[in-house]
Amino acid sequence: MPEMPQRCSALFDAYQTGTFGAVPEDGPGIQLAERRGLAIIHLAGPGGDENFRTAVKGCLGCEAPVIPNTTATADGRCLLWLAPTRWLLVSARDAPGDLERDLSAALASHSGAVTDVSSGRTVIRVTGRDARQLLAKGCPLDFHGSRFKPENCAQSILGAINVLLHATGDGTAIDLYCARGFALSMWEWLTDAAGEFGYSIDVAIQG
Amino acid sequence: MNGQPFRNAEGGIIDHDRSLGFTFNGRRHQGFAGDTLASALLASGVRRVARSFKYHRPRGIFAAGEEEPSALVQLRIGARTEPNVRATRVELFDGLVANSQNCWPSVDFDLGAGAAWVSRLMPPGFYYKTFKWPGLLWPAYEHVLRKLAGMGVAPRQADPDRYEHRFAHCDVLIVGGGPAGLSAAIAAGRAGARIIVADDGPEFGGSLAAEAGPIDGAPAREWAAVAVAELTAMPYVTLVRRASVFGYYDHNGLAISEHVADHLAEPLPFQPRQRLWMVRARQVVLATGATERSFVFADNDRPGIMLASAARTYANRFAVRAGRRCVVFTNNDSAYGAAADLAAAGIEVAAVIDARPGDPGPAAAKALGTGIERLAGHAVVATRGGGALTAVEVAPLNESGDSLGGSLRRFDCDLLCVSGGWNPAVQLHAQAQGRPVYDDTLAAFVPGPSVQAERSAGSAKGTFTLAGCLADGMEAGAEAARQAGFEAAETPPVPACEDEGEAAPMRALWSVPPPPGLRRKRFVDLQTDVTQADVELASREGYKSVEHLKRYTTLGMGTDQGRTGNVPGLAVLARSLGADIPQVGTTTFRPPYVPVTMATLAGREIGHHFQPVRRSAMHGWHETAGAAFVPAGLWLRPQFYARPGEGLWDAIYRETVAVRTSVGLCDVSTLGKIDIQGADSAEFLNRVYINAWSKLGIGRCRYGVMLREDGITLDDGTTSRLARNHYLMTTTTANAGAVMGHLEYFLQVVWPELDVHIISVTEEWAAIALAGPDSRKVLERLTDDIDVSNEALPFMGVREGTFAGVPGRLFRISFSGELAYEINVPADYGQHLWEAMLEAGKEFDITPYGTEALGILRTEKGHVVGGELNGRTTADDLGFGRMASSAKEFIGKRSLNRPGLTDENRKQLVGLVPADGKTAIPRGAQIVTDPDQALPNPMIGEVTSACYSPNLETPIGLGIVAAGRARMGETLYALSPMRGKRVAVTVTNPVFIDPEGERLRA
Amino acid sequence: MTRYSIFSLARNALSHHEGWPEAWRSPDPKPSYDVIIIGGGGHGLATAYYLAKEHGITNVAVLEKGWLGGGNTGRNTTIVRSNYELEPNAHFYEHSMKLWEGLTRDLNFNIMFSQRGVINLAHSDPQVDAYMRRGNAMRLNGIDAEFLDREHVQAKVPILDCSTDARFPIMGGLLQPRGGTARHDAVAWGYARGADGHGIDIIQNCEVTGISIEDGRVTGVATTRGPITAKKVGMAVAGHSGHVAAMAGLRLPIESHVLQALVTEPVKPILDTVVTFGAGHLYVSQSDKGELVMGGDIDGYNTYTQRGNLPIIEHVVATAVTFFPIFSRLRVMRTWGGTVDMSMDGSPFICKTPVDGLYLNGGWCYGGFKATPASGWVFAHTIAQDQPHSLNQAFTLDRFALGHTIDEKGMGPVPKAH
Amino acid sequence: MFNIRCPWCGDRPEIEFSYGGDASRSRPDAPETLSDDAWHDYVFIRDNPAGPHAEYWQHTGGCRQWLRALRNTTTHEILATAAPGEPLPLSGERK
Ligand SMILES: Cc1cc2nc3c(=O)[nH]c(=O)nc-3n(C[C@H](O)[C@H](O)[C@H](O)COP(=O)(O)OP(=O)(O)OC[C@H]3O[C@@H](n4cnc5c(N)ncnc54)[C@H](O)[C@@H]3O)c2cc1C
Ligand SMILES: NC(=O)c1ccc[n+]([C@@H]2O[C@H](COP(=O)([O-])OP(=O)(O)OC[C@H]3O[C@@H](n4cnc5c(N)ncnc54)[C@H](O)[C@@H]3O)[C@@H](O)[C@H]2O)c1
Ligand SMILES: Cc1cc2nc3c(=O)[nH]c(=O)nc-3n(C[C@H](O)[C@H](O)[C@H](O)COP(=O)(O)O)c2cc1C
Ligand SMILES: [Zn+2]
Repeated sequence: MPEMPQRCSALFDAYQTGTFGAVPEDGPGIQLAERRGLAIIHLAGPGGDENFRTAVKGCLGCEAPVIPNTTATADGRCLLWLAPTRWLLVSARDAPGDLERDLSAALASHSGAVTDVSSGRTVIRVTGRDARQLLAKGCPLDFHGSRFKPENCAQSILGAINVLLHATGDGTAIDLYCARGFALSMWEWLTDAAGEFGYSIDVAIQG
Repeated sequence: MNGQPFRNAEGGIIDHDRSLGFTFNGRRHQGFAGDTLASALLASGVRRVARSFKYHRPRGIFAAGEEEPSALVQLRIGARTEPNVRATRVELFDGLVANSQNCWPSVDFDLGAGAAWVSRLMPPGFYYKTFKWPGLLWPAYEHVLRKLAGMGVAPRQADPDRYEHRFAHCDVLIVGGGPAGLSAAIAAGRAGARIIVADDGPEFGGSLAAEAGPIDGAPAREWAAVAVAELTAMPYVTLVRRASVFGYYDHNGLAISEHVADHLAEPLPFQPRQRLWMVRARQVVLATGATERSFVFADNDRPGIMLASAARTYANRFAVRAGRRCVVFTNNDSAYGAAADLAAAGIEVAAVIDARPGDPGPAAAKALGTGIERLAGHAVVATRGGGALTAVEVAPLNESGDSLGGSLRRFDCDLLCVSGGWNPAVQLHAQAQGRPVYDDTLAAFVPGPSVQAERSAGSAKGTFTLAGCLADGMEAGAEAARQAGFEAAETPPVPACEDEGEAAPMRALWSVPPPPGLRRKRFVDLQTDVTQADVELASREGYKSVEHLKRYTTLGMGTDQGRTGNVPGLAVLARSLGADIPQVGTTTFRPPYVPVTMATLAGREIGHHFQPVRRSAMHGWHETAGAAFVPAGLWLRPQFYARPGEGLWDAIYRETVAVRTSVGLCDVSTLGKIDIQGADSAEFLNRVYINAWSKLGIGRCRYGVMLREDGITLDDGTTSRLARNHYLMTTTTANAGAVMGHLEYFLQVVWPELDVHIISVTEEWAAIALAGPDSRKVLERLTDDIDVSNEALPFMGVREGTFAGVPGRLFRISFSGELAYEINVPADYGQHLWEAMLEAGKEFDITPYGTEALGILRTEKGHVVGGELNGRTTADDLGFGRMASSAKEFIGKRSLNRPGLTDENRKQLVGLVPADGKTAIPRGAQIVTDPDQALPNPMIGEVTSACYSPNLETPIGLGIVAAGRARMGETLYALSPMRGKRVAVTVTNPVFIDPEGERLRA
Repeated sequence: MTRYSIFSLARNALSHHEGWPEAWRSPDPKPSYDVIIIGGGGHGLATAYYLAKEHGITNVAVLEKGWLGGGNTGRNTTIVRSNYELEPNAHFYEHSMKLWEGLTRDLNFNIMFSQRGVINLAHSDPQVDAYMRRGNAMRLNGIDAEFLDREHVQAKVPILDCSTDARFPIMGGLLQPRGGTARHDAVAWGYARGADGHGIDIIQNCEVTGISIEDGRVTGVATTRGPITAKKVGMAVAGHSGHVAAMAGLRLPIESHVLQALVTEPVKPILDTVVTFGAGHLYVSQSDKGELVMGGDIDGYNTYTQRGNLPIIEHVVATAVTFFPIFSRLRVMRTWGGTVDMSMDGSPFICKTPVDGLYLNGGWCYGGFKATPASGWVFAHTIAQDQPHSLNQAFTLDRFALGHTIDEKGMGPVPKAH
Repeated sequence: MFNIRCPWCGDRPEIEFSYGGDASRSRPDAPETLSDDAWHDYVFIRDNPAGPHAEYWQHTGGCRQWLRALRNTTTHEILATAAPGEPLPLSGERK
């Protein structure tokens, strides 16, 4: 039997690094990069149940946040709040299958569901001084620093596409998650919208 | 200055050193940077600019801003041409080209003006009363009428420019950047509120650019510049220029159209031409100013008649004399300031005609001090001139304003400045559900109590002094900030202004009676050519409601939405009804406050980006393989893969036959996939589907049908049991979203006690159907960890395993009716697997097939899709009646006992074959028993699917036919009069191929 | 009633139009009528007109809470067609079409009925099939219908983007040549004038606030202008059906939603056909005055505000610019909304109610303007005879209980989906 | 362009939500025991009030949770929102 092949991003064919658009003197206002090779696991379960949360933490080292639109990160793993009973687990250091298996095992005695969706999501990181301006072109969230804070997440829409947004780190980079099937449309949307600010497409981030 | 005879050498805020060339009606002219098209035309001495909508009367420039009703031009040429543009809003750029519209052959000699000759025949309502005989001729009349109407022309080419949208949020949105708006911004900004200030002009300051006295001892413009500098330095302040707030929606949602690049010959690369802002504001300050209005008098529409404030703006802001000799006609003090400024600018002011019998206020002193003659208690009653104004006739007015006394006096002049009072711009307040109230002193509507979190300030509120506007603004800004949560917001001190003194009261005067015997048009609404006589006629004929008046006469229905015409219209109506203006009321204020291009509203979601495209993981391969695509919801699916030289049907039949004779593969990733987990999953499925699920074994799958609550079929698909409490449901592509929402509703709202978690995994899995007698052989080459023998993996079995090195799931299900499988792998490996399958199937001549072949295959097998699942069929209609479990409850079951649903005459699924065995059954045909019956011919059924079956080598079809199952063997007729077709068909079993299912179990 | 004719026009032109009489009177309500019609929209006024004309019943009042024609009649996109697939709708709307064709003369009032054709565009093969099925049903019901393939669509509407690589390519269209538009306000005015000419009282600014019932039989109404008794009462209040019916204790299979429309600034003729779309929501025509008149989808929730919101307008306009690229630079001049009575199957009700002498006309969704003449005609019949005409016998309230819904779109009891 | 307060995500614009209709009624626990009339009323009949209206929405452009809102149909004021199982303040609900 053949080797396990490489994962292929939905943006593979369209992805071309370089600098584009109306670039001002002080450089492009936007940087775009795809995050590849992530393990992305959908976790469902009773968020209000202390035991459940303990089991999650025990397995991942990371708390399942109960406050809507917040995230918790530990050790390269991040849990993003999706709904009172749902989270998205994102890890740059695990293989999807392993993570799914470990978590399922840890939660075997709990109500809940662990579902690998690593292939089903495309993740694009948007950074740069005009990042929030760019997103405001199609997303109705308030991107003001006091509203969409570092390590906040939110599900909303961008243009006509459902997205999950995550203000990572100090909030200067925003990760956009969309369904794989819409990835190319979203990419076209972003690159077209970014033209006004000047933008660069950087080498894809592994993890 | 040669080309600009009406330009002063100095003054204004134009750049006298930067001259710009432009073309109007084919003639070259010069203007300066900072000009509008209107100011440049006036500077050049161009008077006649347009022809009116209905009577094609010559019209000139009437205003200096957004309210312009007359000077509408066709701006630019080619793909960027734009009709009905107000010359007063066009910032001049070098090379600008504009033309008069609604005239032929030219604005000076317009054949359309012939309409004026028959205008006596054409009062409002004329069309309703005529063109009825002979009836057939209306279309011919209509054809001619349409050509006469319509003003400018649409572009002929697609728009080369780009348009953007953006969402924005703020504590306080300030609409208008005049003295009131700027002071509101300063107050709110100093309090630390996040604010947006939008003004529709190219720079802030509003009317300060044209008319105000000093503020804090310096020219008002300088105060504005200092204010803007202070605001610019505040981090939380956004100033937007050339930005019209046009819509005030629910929950303080406001829309702005920003003209980013309209002042340029063309936008810079990547620069949008216009941008739509959708703002959510906690608080709003409306500092939108006020619009001056005119009077109704005979021939009050000639070029050369202009609002006094507009003439003043041209003089002060643009250093343009709007005429050589002018008469000012007013009923209030504000025009005296204009008269003084006009005189200072070098226009001879022949007289001020003041409708008020008494003395004006102190503001008049400056003008009268220069020796300008003032006629008190007089009115302009008529005007003279051909294409432009040459003189006015003036007469004394009696006390009630309804008759003239004394003799006419004539003043030669080429400019008549009118000032009939001011209308606060209450439109946005009214859009926000406020109800403007009539103020007798101002003779105008002012904002009433607010419904949303909004307040007006400055002249928008009816405060007409500069000091008052500044004070209003400061107060409103501070108040808005406090309401938005900045409780410590203070009202800044109001800067010092000149004491304007107490204004003398205005005299509410709307229309001036004509001199005896003079029957000339007296316009109420210049843009729609509605006259006083029209209004009176309408009310006489019973169109007395202001809304009827509007619709009968078209008053206020023009591109300016009656900015200058509405209130005079109401006044005339009120008088003819013997009522007060407040009793008559206003018509409804609606968005947009200023016209907004369709492109701006549409943004970037047009053309190919009209809706996002959803693509499967194998999309790239399909594209490279030259597939034709077909939209399926947002997905694009391969329809067929034509080989070079192959026709469409050749390709489709080749693909179909390949599946039945060897093996094919098809991208079925678009089917909805829902992961279901939890202890109550089986119970959940029991409630959702009509059939029973408790006994489905692990590793098995089952076909299910679900209903809507009204008992009609919602969707169908297979659901597999992957583990004890783990299922995977599939839905049709079309209904995937609806089914997901439906299931979530029941889980979250109706049965929250069920321990079930569902999530859509449609996007996670690439799904490939492998179908045909050789499919197992191909499969064997792809996987070595699953025993795919018939015994180990029988029909409707499910296994997990590895395929071409990729972990995935294998379902032995069949849509085509052949021995078939469906493989799911994580989408990132979809293309890899697809290519591996092609490779593995090479020796069996494996053939990719598209939706067309898929459609034929499933029709041959009698499987139902959209045409059959049409939202009107029950499970029983489709032959699934026996699947429905009587032992359990399920969604929709309770509706099934309704008589209409149990009627034995319902349309049931049947197969159809041509009686002659060869004639194609027309798609979309209706089914009748007697093709020759006179119309209406009762239809007992319809063809829901039809195709040629290359496998059976005969046309086949599916249909739903009344009591169809009892009609096996009957001959009926499929009629398609739309295609001129009529085919005798025999009713058969809907499963044409392998009814016993031997192939798929092989 | 003065007849409008060439002669009356000429005569009045000579007297500077000062002699035109009122098109209708503004009487005070009488204490009692044989029939009261609630709602002075097109349907109510047409009902009154036909009660007099066809059934000789003239002791009738039409009670309108605002100004006549100010409801949906005064705010619709004026499209008239009879391109229905299901039998009850097809026959009813075709009857309406025939009445439209003679209406200008019948009313002696030019309602500017303009049969410029209505095209429904298809963007996929299944949609082509569906339109084909509908067109064939129309033809077999004796209604005109044609199928245009892409080239013919392009020839008929040259400004359409018919390119094959469009996001939603145009595969063809169902054309009803006799479809078109009519001047909406004129329809209300023409019927009002006609009814008034038969002595019927049209009473504006008179809101019905209660419906009196004794022993299961209607006896009259309470209004803002006092109580009025009547032997029979017909409700024709469209978007307000729910709360007017509630005055009689009835609950209906209707939700009120807002449908928005817009007009652009006028331009010289560019579109001579009514065009509707199968991808996205849009229908568009160009009025005789030159504006493009457009409508789209309902906002999708219960409301009585008649306002509407921006996102739906954006979508309508984006659809328009996508299919008519040359619309891009034209400007929207006004947007507005109307409260539409969305029924559970998308088809109307013209029927008796459980209360004797009380009749219902409603459930028009966003398509009742074209029904106006036939709706009035059969409603008058139903009221006069106390039984439905064969053309409206399917439009009953009990069709849901009986399972005889008339669901053209097949969307089920989800009003926002019809 | 109104905002709906998602009980979880907070104020979000209407465009993120899908309408689910009248929420003053709730699905009968045991439809099979219901009279035909009562079931018909549940499936097909609506109060359609002009004023406060209890209604379902799903936050489809967000957390995908269903919620109930009390909204005035004559002003679009949202008087309250609540998770499906929670009482809807101010609604005077029947159940
Ligand atoms: C934007 C829009 C576009 C449309 N486009 C089309 C189209 O293109 N083609 C088409 O065929 N249809 C269209 N329609 C639908 C069509 O306008 C309506 O179905 C039709 O006009 C209904 O007429 P009506 O007489 O029943 O109702 P209305 O004209 O609404 O009349 C009902 C009247 O009842 C009055 N009323 C309500 N309550 C009371 C009370 N308590 N007492 C007294 N009076 C009361 C109202 O004030 C109103 O005047 C559209 C609707 C809208 C809103
Ligand atoms: N003498 C009089 O009778 C009289 C009458 C009226 C006004 N005035 C003078 O005019 C000034 C009025 O000041 P103000 O601040 O109230 O008004 P303003 O006219 O100076 O400023 C209003 C500004 O708002 C802008 N605007 C209006 N609607 C807008 C919209 N929807 N979107 C974006 N921008 C919009 C206008 O273009 C303008 O720039 C004062 O100086 C006052 O004395 C005098
Ligand atoms: C077919 C049609 C054409 C219209 N054309 C215009 C128009 O040319 N100018 C205009 O201002 N409004 C036009 N309107 C809109 C009306 O002004 C008005 O907004 C609509 O009748 C709803 O009434 P309301 O806004 O008073 O509530 C038109 C409306 C319809 C139905
Ligand atoms: Zn939410």
